[in-house]
Amino acid sequence: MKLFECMGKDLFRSQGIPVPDGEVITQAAQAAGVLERIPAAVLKSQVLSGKRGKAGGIKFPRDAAEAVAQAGELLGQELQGYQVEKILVEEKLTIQHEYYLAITVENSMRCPLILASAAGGMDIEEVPEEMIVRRPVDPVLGVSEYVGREIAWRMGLSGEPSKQFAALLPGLYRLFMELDAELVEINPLVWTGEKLVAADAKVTVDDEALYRHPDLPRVEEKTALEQKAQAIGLSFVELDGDIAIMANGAGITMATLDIIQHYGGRPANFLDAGGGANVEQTAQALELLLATNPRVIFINIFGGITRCDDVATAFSQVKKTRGIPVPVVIRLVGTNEARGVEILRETGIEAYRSMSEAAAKAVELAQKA
Amino acid sequence: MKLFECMGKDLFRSQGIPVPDGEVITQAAQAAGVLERIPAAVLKSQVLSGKRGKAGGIKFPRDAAEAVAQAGELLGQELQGYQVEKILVEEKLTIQHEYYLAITVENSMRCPLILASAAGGMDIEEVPEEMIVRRPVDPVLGVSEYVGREIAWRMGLSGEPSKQFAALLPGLYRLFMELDAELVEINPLVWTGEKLVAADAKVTVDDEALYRHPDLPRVEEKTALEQKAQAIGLSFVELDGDIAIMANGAGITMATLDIIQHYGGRPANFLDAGGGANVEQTAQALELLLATNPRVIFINIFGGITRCDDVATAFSQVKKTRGIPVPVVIRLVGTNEARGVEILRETGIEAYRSMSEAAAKAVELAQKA
Amino acid sequence: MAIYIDENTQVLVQGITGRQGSFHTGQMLAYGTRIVAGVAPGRRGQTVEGVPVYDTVAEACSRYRVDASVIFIPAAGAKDAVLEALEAGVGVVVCVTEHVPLHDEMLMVAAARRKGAVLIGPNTFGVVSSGKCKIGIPPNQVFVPGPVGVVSRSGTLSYEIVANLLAAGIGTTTVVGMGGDRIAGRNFIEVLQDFENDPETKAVVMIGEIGGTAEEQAAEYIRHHLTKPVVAYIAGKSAPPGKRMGHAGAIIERGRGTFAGKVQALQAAGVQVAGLPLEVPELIKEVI
Amino acid sequence: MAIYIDENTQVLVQGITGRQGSFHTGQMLAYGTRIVAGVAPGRRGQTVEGVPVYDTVAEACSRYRVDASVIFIPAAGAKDAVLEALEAGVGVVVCVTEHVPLHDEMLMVAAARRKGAVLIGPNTFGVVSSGKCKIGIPPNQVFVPGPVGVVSRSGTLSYEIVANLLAAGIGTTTVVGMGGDRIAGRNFIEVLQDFENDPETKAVVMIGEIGGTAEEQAAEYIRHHLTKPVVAYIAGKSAPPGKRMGHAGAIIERGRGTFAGKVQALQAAGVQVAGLPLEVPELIKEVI
Repeated sequence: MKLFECMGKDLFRSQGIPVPDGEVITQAAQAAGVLERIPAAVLKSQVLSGKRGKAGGIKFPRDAAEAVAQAGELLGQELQGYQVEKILVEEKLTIQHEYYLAITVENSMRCPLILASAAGGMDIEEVPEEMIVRRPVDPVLGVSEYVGREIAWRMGLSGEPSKQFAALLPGLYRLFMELDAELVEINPLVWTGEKLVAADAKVTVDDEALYRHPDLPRVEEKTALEQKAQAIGLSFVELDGDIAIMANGAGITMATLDIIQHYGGRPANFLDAGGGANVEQTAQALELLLATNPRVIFINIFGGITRCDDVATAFSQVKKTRGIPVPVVIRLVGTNEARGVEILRETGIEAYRSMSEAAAKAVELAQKA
Repeated sequence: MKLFECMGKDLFRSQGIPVPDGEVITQAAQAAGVLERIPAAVLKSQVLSGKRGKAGGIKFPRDAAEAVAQAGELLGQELQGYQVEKILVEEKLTIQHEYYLAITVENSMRCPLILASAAGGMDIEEVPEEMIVRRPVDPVLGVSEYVGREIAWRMGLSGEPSKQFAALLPGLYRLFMELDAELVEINPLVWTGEKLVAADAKVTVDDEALYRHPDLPRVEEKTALEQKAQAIGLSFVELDGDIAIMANGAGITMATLDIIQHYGGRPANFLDAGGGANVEQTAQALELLLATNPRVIFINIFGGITRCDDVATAFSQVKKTRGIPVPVVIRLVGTNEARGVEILRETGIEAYRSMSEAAAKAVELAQKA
Repeated sequence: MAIYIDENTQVLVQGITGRQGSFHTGQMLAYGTRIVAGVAPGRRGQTVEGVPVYDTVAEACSRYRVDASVIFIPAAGAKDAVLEALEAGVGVVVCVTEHVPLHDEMLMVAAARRKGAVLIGPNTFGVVSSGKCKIGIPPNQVFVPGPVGVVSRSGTLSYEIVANLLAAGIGTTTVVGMGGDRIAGRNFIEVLQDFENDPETKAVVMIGEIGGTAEEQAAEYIRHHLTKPVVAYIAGKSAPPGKRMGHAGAIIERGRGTFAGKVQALQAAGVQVAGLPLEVPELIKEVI
Repeated sequence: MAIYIDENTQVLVQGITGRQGSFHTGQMLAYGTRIVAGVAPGRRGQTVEGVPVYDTVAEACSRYRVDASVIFIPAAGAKDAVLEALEAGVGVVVCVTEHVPLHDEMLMVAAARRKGAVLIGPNTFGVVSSGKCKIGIPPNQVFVPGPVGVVSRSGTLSYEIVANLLAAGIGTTTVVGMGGDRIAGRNFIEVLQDFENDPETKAVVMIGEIGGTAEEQAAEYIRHHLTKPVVAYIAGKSAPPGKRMGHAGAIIERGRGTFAGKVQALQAAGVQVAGLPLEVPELIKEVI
C-alpha cells in the first residue's frame, strides 16, 4: 500500500527526520491561512503518481490569493488517473543540493538494502550506476550512525551534511522495519545550506502486513472490481482487452494471458481463481469475469487440488441462474476431468484438453464477435 | 537499578502480561478505599528486599478496618534495612500452582537466558537443577510464541496454562530488551485455575543504560556517601571496618581489601579512584575516605596512567587545608614515583614500595588506635 | 539421488489438524511420503490420518528423527512455525503458506542461514523428489521419476509443464517450488547449484515469471557455473508494468523485471527459452 | 609468536582526537605499536601524533591495511564504533570504553561472532604482545618479552602482577585484558585456548575476581583441555555479597560468584591459586 506524501512526512517527523513545515488542506480557501504562516510556500497535490510535478500537480504561488486560486484548480482535478482530494501546502526550501536516499528489500540477498546517491531529484533509474551507493543491511547489526557515515563518505559527503545524513538514517531504517515497509524513499533529500530536509516522502507498506498496522490510514489504489475480487479472496487485475480469463494459479494465469496474446488476442483481465477453489468461489469468479463485459470468456483449468467437476458445476449453475451472454471456451484437464467434461457437455460446451488449441479458439471467437 | 514491585507490574501491564488488580497507597487511610473495590486484598510493602514476606512485610487483612491498621503498622517501618514508604494493595489470588519465570543475561554465552520452573514461589537457588528449564535466546531469532510453547512443554505444562505461558513470554522478552534489563523475574507466576498471573515482579535495569530511559522513575539503593561518590565519578562501597582504603583500579582495590583482611584488618570501604585520576579527583576521593571516620587510611597506588606525584600532591593539599586526623599509610610505585615519594616526605610520610608491607603496617596501626 | 528429500526423508507436518494440513497429509501419505508426526498446539494426543499429533516441534523431534517439516499455518503464524522448526534442528523446512509478510520472510531466511538449513518458500507448492517423497500440495499423478530437475516460481504452471514433459515420456528428479513471493528461502541460483551437484539430474527446467531480477541473476550464474543444460519458460510476457499479477513478486517496477530483459539474459547465458509451455518438452529432448 | 597481535599488526585508533585517544596514541607509538590511522567523525584531514585522521573506519580501511582497532569512544557511542570496525572487516577490535550498557555488549559479541573477529573488552586495559605491540592503556614499562601469557579481568592488578613477575625475572608473551564487565568479547576459556595454541607461551597466569562463573567455567575447561600450567589469583575474597566492587561483573549474587567457589573449582582443576599477588612469581617458577 502506497502512502500519500503527507502521511509519509508525518511518519518521518515521528522518527526525527527533518521535513518542511506544512499543512494539508482539502478546500482552496484554507490555503490563505497557511500562506499567512508560511509566506514562501509550495502547493503539492497529494496523489500516488510519481510524476505529478511534470503533470502540473505542484504549484508555486506568489501570494495568498494566487495560492487559493491554484489550490482551487488542483482540487478535484484528475492527475494521471488520480483525483486530487488533498493538497500539502508547505515551506519552499532553499535548495543547495539534492540527494537521493531509500531503503528497500533486496530480493536476491533477501535483506534490507539502502540506496543513496549524490544525484537526487531525478528518478533513481535515470541515475548512472556508478553514482549509486548500495549498502545491504545485516539484520543482526541493524543500522546505527556509522552506517550513515560510511554511506555519506561513499556519496562524497563530509562535514555538516555527512553528520546530518548519519543522524537521520537510523530513523529511516527504524521506520522501514516498524512499518513493514517495502520501500521508504526520500527524493530529493535537500541540503538547504544549513539542514538536510526530506522534501518528498514515498512510503510503500507491505500489503500482507497491513493487519499488523491497524492505526495506519488505508489508501486504496485498486479499481472497484479489483476491490470486490480482493474481498472474496481472488487475485484479479483489470486489463483493457476483450477476452475474460480465469485460470487456477498465478503462473498459469499469466501464461494463459501470454498465450492469448500469442495468438493475437487481448486479455480483459488477470484472474487467478487459486488452487482448490470450490463451487461457490468459482461461481463468484465467473461473476467477476462477466462484470468486465468481455466478448469471450476463456477458462483454463489444470486440476490438481482444484477439481474439474467443481469448476464445471459452478459454470453450469451460473449459466442457469443468470445466463452467460458471450461465447465460452474451457480447457479442462486433471482431477475428476471425465466428470467435469460430462457436466460441461450437458450445458452445451465441449471442453478442450490442449491449452494452445483452446486459446487459439478463444481468440478466433473474439475476433469474430 | 532495581525497580519496586509496583513499577515492575506497571511495566508488565504495558506488555500485556496479566497482573493482579491493585493500587499503591502511601497513607494507611487510603487502604479503606481500595478494600471497598477489592475486598479480598493483600498488603505488600514496596521495598527492594527479596525476603519481605518472611520479614513480615506482607499482610492479609480480613476487612477494611484491619487493612488500615496493618497499613499503618507497615508504613514507616524498617524492613531489612529499607524504609517502607509505599504499599501495594492488590487482589488476593486463588493459587492452584506457582511457577517461576525469569529472563537474565548468561555471562558465558553472552546472550539472554530464559529460566523457568514448575517449582515457583521459592528462591530459584533452592530449586533442584533438574527442575529448571534454561533456554538461551538467539538474538537473530528473538522470542516468539513457539519459544514459550517449547519451554512450557519442558516444564511439563499443557493445555490452557501452556497456551497462556506461550502468550506472555514474548511480552516479557520485549520488556527485557526495551528496558535494557539485567533481570526480569516473575516469582511466583500463579495459575489461578483460569489465568496465569504475575503475582510478583522483580525488574533490574542496567545502571549503565539508565541514560537511555529518562522516563523511568529512579530508585536509589546507595548510601548517602555512595551517592556522593557516584556524583564525582568514583566507584565506592561502604563496608563496616575501620581501615579506609583507596586504590586505582577495581581489581587492585579488591586485592587491597583482601590483603588488609589477610593481615587481620577490617576495611571500611572499597574506593577505586580509577586509572588516571588527577590531583582534584584524588583530593575528592580522600575527602570520602575521611567521611567514613576510619582509624587508619591506606592508599595503594600502582602508577600507570595515574601519576604518583599527582596523588602525593593531592594528599599534601588535603592535609594542609582540612587536616587528616588519623594515621595514613601510603604505598606508591610507578609513574613519577621519585617525585611523589619526595612530596610525601615533605608532609612527613614515608611511602612504601611493597603492597604487603604497607598493608601489614596499616593493620598494625588500626589495632593500636 | 535427488535433491533435498528422498525415500528416507522423515517428515513433520506443522498445522496438521487444519483443513489444508489434514487434506494434504492424506495426499502426501498416498504419494508415499514418510510422515512421522504432526504438530498443532493444544492438540497433543490426537491423530490425523493415523499420524500422531504433538503440541510442539521440540516434542515431536524428541520422539522421531525429523528430516523435513512442511508448514500449513496461516500467514500470521508462519514465521513462528518456521523458526520453531529451524530451532528444533529440522534441516529442510517447506513453507506452503501464502501472504507471509515480507519482513517475516527476511527473518526466516536469516534464521535458515544461521542454522544452515534449507528453507523452501514461502508461498510454494512444495518440493517433490519423484517417486520418493512429496512435501507440499501438488497433485500426485504427474511426478514420475526421470532425468529432469525443475525449479519454478509458480505451482499450477509447473504441474502443466511437468505433465507436458511426462506426456512426452520425460520424468523428473526433483521438482522445487521456489515460491511466488518477492523473496524465496531457496532461490533459482541455489537450486540450480543443487541440481548441478545431483548426478541423476541431466537437465534443468526453470520456470520463471516477470518481476524482480531472480531470472537475470540466475542467467549470470548459469553462464559461469552450470555445466548442465537449462531450458526456461517465463510467464507474464503480456503483463502491464506496475500491476501485481497474483504473486507478490510478479510485478514490473521501475523498469525492472520485464519479460524481455529476462529472456535476453537467459538466452545470452545459452539457455533455451520456450515461447509456450508446450514447447518445453521439445527443447528438453534436444539437450538430453 | 604471541596471540592476537604482533610486530606486524597495523592498528587503527577510533576516537583518536579525544583526551584519552590522543594521549594513548602517543603512549602506544612510544611502545612501538604500528598505528596507521585514526578515526574521528568530522576531523578528517587532521593528524594526531603524526597519525592521519579520517571520518570513517571504511575510509581508513580503504587506505591502509588495518589488522586491529582500538576504541576510545564514550560509552554511548561504543557499540556503534565496534560495529563499524567489525563491518569494515577489522579482525581484532579492542574496546577500552567502560560503562558500556550490557545489551550493547551482547550485540557487540553477536556481531563479532558473525564476522569471525576477535573482540577484546569492553572495559579492558587492552592487549599487549610484549616487545611487539601494545593496544590499549597499560603503562609501557612492565611489558617485557618472556614465556608467560596473562589473562585478566582487571587493569592495575594485572600491571602489579606483571611487574611482580618482571621483578622475579619473568617476562610475558601476551597480556590480555578480558574486561571487567559481566560479559566479555573474549573470555577466559577462549583466551586460554589461544594461549594453549601459542608455542611461545609456556605457562598462563589467570587473574580473576568475584562475580559470575567465568573462573569456574575456565576451571572446567582447563581440566579437560589445557596442557600448559596455569597459576591463578582471584581478587575479592573479602567482598560482601550483593555489593558491586567497581567492576560491573564483580558482584556476588544469589550465592553465585563467591571467592571460595572459584578457588575450589580452580584447585580441583589442578590450578595453583596464589593467596597474595606477590606469590604469583614463585608459583610460576615452580611450573616453568
